[in-house]
Amino acid sequence: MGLIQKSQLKSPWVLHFDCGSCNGCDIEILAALTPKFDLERFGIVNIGDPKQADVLLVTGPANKRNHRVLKNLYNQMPQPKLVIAVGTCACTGGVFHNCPNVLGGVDNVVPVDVYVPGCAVRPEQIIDAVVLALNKLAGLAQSEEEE
Amino acid sequence: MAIYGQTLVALTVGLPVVSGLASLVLPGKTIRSVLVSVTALVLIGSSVSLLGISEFTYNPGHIYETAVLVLDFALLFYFLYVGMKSKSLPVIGLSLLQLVPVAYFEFVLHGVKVENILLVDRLSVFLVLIVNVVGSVVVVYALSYMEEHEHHLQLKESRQGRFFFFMLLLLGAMNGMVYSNSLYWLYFFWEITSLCCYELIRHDGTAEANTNAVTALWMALIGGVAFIGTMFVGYYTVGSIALTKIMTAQLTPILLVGFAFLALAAFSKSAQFPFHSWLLGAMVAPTPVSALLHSSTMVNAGIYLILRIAPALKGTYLSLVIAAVGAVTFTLTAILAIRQKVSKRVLAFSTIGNLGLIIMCAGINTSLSYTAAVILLFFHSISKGLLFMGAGVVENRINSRNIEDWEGLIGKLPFTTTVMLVGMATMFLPPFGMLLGKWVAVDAIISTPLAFALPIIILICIGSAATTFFWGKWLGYLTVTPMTAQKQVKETLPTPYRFAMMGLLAVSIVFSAGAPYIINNFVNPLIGEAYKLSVTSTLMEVNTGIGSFLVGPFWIATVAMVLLGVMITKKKGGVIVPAYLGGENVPEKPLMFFTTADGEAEASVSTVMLQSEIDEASLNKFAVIIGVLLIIVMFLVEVI
Amino acid sequence: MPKLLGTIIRNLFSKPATVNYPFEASPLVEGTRGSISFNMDRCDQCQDCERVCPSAAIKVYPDDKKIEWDQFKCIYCHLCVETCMHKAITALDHVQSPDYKKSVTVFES
Amino acid sequence: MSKQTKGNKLTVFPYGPQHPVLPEPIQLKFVVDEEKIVDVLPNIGYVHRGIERAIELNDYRRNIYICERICGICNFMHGMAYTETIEKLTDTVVPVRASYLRTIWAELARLQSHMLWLGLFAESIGFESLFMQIWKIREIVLDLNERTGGHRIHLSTNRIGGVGKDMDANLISTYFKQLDKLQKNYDPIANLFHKDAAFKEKTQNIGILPKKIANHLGAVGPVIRGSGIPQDMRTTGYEAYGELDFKPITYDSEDVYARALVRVDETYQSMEIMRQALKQMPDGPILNKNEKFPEGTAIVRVEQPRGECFYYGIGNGTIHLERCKIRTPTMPNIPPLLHMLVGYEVADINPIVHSIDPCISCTERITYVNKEDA
Amino acid sequence: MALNTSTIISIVFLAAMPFLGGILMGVDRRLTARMQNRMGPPLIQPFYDVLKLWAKEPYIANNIQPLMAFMYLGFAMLAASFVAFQLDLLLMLFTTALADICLIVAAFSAKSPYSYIGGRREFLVMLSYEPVLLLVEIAISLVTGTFIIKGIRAYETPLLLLLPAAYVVMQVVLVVEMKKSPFDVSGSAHAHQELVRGVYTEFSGYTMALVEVGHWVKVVTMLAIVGLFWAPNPFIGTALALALFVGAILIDNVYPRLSWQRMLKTTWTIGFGLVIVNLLALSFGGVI
Ligand code: SF4
Ligand code: SF4
Ligand code: SF4
Ligand code: SF4
Ligand code: SF4
Ligand code: SF4
Ligand code: SF4
Ligand code: SF4
Repeated sequence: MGLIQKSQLKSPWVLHFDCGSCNGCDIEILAALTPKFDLERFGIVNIGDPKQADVLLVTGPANKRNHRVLKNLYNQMPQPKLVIAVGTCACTGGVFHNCPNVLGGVDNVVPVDVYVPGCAVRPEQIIDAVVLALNKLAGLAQSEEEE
Repeated sequence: MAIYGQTLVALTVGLPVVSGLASLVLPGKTIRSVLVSVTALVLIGSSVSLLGISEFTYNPGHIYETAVLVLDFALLFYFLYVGMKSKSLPVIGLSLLQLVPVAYFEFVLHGVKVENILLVDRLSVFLVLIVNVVGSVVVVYALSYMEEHEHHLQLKESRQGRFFFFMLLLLGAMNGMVYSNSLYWLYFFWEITSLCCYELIRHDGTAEANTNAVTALWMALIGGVAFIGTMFVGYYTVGSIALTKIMTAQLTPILLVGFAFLALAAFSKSAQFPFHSWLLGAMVAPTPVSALLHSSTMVNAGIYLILRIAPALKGTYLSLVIAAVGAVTFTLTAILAIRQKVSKRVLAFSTIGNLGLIIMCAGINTSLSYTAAVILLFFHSISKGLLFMGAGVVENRINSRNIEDWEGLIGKLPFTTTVMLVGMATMFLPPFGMLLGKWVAVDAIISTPLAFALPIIILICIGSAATTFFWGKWLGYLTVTPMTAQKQVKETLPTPYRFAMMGLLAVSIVFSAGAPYIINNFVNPLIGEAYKLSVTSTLMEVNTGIGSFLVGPFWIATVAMVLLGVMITKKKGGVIVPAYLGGENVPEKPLMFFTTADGEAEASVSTVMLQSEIDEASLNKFAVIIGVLLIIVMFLVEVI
Repeated sequence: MPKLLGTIIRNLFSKPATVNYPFEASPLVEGTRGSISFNMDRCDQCQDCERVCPSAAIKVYPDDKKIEWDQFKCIYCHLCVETCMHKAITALDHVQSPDYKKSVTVFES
Repeated sequence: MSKQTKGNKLTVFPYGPQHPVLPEPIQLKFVVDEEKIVDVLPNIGYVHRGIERAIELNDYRRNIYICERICGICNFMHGMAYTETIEKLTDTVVPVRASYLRTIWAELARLQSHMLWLGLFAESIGFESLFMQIWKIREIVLDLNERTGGHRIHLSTNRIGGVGKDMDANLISTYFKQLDKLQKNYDPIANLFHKDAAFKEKTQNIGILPKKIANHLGAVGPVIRGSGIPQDMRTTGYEAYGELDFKPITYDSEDVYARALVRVDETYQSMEIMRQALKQMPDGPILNKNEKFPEGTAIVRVEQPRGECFYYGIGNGTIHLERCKIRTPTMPNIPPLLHMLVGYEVADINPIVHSIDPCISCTERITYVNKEDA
Repeated sequence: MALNTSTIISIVFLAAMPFLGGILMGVDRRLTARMQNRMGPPLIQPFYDVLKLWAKEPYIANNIQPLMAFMYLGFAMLAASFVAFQLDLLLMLFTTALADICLIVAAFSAKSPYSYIGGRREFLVMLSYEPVLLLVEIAISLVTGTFIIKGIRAYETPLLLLLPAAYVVMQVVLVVEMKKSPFDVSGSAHAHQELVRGVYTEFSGYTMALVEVGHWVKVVTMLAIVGLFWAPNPFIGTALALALFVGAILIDNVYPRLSWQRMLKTTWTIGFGLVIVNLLALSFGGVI
């Protein structure tokens, strides 16, 4: 594995977007950054700027209003990028499945790499998800190398 | 040799006057263009030729002396007339204050007789070079500018003849002034520059132009009165009004008062506090006028005078006060410049500030500081000429002087803007000449006694940070362009514009890069006449003994860096993406975002002016008060 | 004096509060609402759970004696656990782990 | 030249819907002169899901869970308000012990919410270490949450007619222990909020909301209490509050600092109320099942961490509610927010916006009609 | 130019500066984490970040921006080389300003409100620390009689003993330069900002990497200047520099972000006040 690839795995900067969630998962994302869970161990920084982010953490179901924002943010992130759908409602719409303004999971709008079930998810699950996402990235890099 | 020199002197003084008169009389655009261009070329040529000449003094024919006398009185009466016509008490009073004493001095005392009326030495040649090279370029530039200007004003009848007459006359008068050794001649040419300035400011004939011109006139007349004061002092103490005599005489308090008068005259011309308002008011004139006034003529007259007398004042308190005036002016104008909206006002404040810096250096009056002053003067003239010309072009193109309208100019006027950007950089960034000058100045300050240097150090620290601030934010504002969509914009410019701007730009860059050469060949010989040399410069390096400025390596590194940067960024390339707008970007419209009720709004940026933090009115008041106080101190100092 | 200084310095010299998950296990709290599992031997396909489920994560196919549970739709409220009269649903204490794909767990007898 | 020197050119920029400081999607369009705020225009609707409609579509018993997820922060109180509404519509009497339990957990939620806010507020003013410190302590509360309801965020213990879980003696003593520990850790932080000079400088005299205007614009919760008006729904004595001893906390300085201090003091108040309630709580049943279908109208007002929350339900005797209208506290605080912002600096946006504790997920009241819908 | 030992040392030092900067940033993040009772990232995390950024898909705001980002790093390195080769201190300061201007022009040119306001604040940052730093440098050269670092290092008495106040002032300058609370007004490294990423908002991928490294170099340069306060023994000098470095991190962690007005006031009053007092004392003491 090249140095650059290693760096890509060691430094996932995240962009968090609340896509109409109930805040439950958002506060758990924030909690994951705090001393007890400390996502920065993995080099994760909540960067807040799509242009510098590698991982998009989406919470909440996509709805008819905010899907264009989600799309925009995704488009403003340079490759390689990953999307993690955090929480049941980001995966499928969950408890909001029959709300009239809800489109369902965020995968209706942007391609999702990792789904995290839970309502709200636990910080440990977020850590697991990031690890999974990075594995995927490593896999991608590997397969590119083989080509 | 001497004859050759005298011819050149006559040429530089006489030719502008003659061709000015010709342009006044002869009609037609082509004739005027040819006339002006040829004059410009000859002026540049003869001033460069003067470089090879060693110092000499001489008296022109008696007829010239008489002519000067007659013309001087004519001039004073004209000023009186202007004063009455515009009902301006200061002008009337100040003209009378000159008429009467001059008459007394001339007819009763017969004091104007001087051995060596003209003196051509290193300093005057240096000044002549600046005046003619930069001045000529500006005059050529004015050819295009005035066409457009009159087009904008929709004038029926061209008034350009008059305009170029005064422009050229101003050059001639400046040349005459720097050659003059007789205070009376100096005074005469001085008054002519005041006249030209007055006429040029009111050129457009608007009410505002007229009032500002009158203000400029009375402030300039203060200088005239001060000159007369010095003449009397000279006559009574030394018995001569030759500068050479006065300067070599034993310093007595009375003589110092005479020098104080000269300093006062210089302040008024160089728009130091409290006289800064005339230069700001002069903005109403067509831009080439500003370019000329600010860069090579007019304000430089004051600087010249200070530089001329400085060696005589070494170690006096008067010198310190002069430095204080300069330092205060430098700092306050830099702060004031931050909040200016009108492009030319920013430039004007910068001019006043830089003149302040030069005067401060002259006032500190060590070999090192004097060197700094000369370097600053040299590079300031070039850069300021360049900037004003650029500002003029922009003004005519976008029809506004408000720098808020300059946003992203680089997308609209790539050529002019690039010239402006480099021009601005030459004003305050390394490795350009102005910064070299400033750097020498700092070295100079710290090599003076602390008790005196400390206030000045603080003023300089603040002033130079503020300078960086106001230039930088303006420079940055020109580049505010989100996309390179308008990249294809081709700018068409008349040749004189292109020639003038490119010419000065090239001069500025080449001379900055060749600063050690300039210092060795122009500056140091000049310093050597009055001081012990303190700056040594080799091919690559300028060394003050306190620090060393590696001009060559710096330039090489900079150029290498730019090339490398272009290479790497070209190779990396990149996809241009719209700005971050919280995710609500409107597709295909780079600066729009969705807002309430799905409406589209445009993101915009303002300029940086700290308008609520800097209180211009009270700062201005403060400036005037401190200026007046310092001048009072300047006269009181001798008594102590 | 800034009021946080003491705490900051104390922190600097004490052990971090971080649980080094996933390299260390995270301490589990008793009674956590985790995943669920259906015991098809007990289930009699009454569909109560399907009816109460707030997010419609359960599908009971009485004919096939099959239950589909969508773990990516479930909000882990354990209402179904409470509701099932046959105690056919067990609450597990481990939480569902994330995955690359959404999937449905099928319970068949 | 007169033309050129008139007004300044202004900066216009959107703040959100994605913004690192305000993790929730709301957009404020700012117009600023250099850095002074001249105008603000809110743009909401990014979270609108259509919960009220979904409530009407669902079995009324299932709605507790969706109401809880109106917002994850005051989830317990939403569930509580919803069950209270249904209880009124079905004339169900809640057992006393259940009332006490609800009160305790509501205060636990307030504690959690305020600590969350204090941390976010610290972060928003660039005080990262304080944020970390507070959120570290907040884990104690989350831990209590998890021990109680099995989950860190969503307690999900409300049932129509009472609560679904009881507290045994063991848990109660854990509560006391943990509360003491919390308080011990929290004291230095509260001290900082009260005394730290830099903190005061950052928050004092900005975002002023005069008493009169607060009243006029209908501010609620800590916002109005920070302007000196002792408005607190808990004083109406719902659930067990009538039997507990507490007073609304107010500060008079009307600025961001006052709002922060209200919350700081309310965390102590919450701990106090919880201790009282834990001590006074009688034994008895916790659930009173009632299978009646809701009928009639009912209004419930509870005090959430952000202020008054209002539930209005209409039942028609079927399993579906006819209508359920919810007015959550952040919405009435938006107009005061706009008032607070104008005239201050860009640097003050963070503290001011956070001072109303914006919780956008419950704000989405304004009917937003999407083009695709219409 | 003869390639003697000292030149080689200078070149090596110059080349090592970005790496030193990266390590220091790693130390910074680690220490910050520990102060917040967290574990924090690995020490070489900043290098991971930069390498990753370098390899990202290049997104740019316009064609000026990448060049300016490169020039920022370039001029920062040039300024650093003045320190490495022990040349003129004053010129180093001016070159730093040049680098800053490049950064701001890059931020301005994107015409994004956030980066624009960030750039505006960056100017104010310059306005607040530049005159103070200039004054400190002038104080140093008033004592030692030269601006050339070699000359300053040759001065016998450790500067700290003569200019203790200037050393304290350097702490303030360093906080500003490192973009740490309370003066991280223009864009801060990790903490959240009302301006998103402030002056850095529109950088992405390799442009951000360039800017990041440029910032490291600037911090190391500044620390090297602090090191001059005990020139006779480079180890004590380094310790002094590191003390201020840790001090800056500590200050970062106990203060919220204050306004730029406050920043300006603080740096100017503390900066000018202390240095002037120090100089006057020296002048009465007859040292200068
Ligand atoms: S998954 Fe649950 S907790 Fe998370 S945002 Fe959705 S409703 Fe809230
Ligand atoms: S409620 Fe229980 S018994 Fe009924 S279908 Fe569900 S799992 Fe089976
Ligand atoms: S057990 Fe009762 S409630 Fe359940 S399906 Fe059978 S009859 Fe209906
Ligand atoms: S736990 Fe809740 S959401 Fe999940 S299946 Fe059971 S009832 Fe449905
Ligand atoms: S306004 Fe609130 S409660 Fe109503 S549907 Fe929207 S999110 Fe749900
Ligand atoms: S989109 Fe319109 S109709 Fe649908 S729930 Fe929202 S407001 Fe009601
Ligand atoms: S105010 Fe609303 S969104 Fe916020 S916590 Fe309370 S209920 Fe939830
Ligand atoms: S009758 Fe009512 S409860 Fe029964 S299925 Fe129809 S709508 Fe639902």
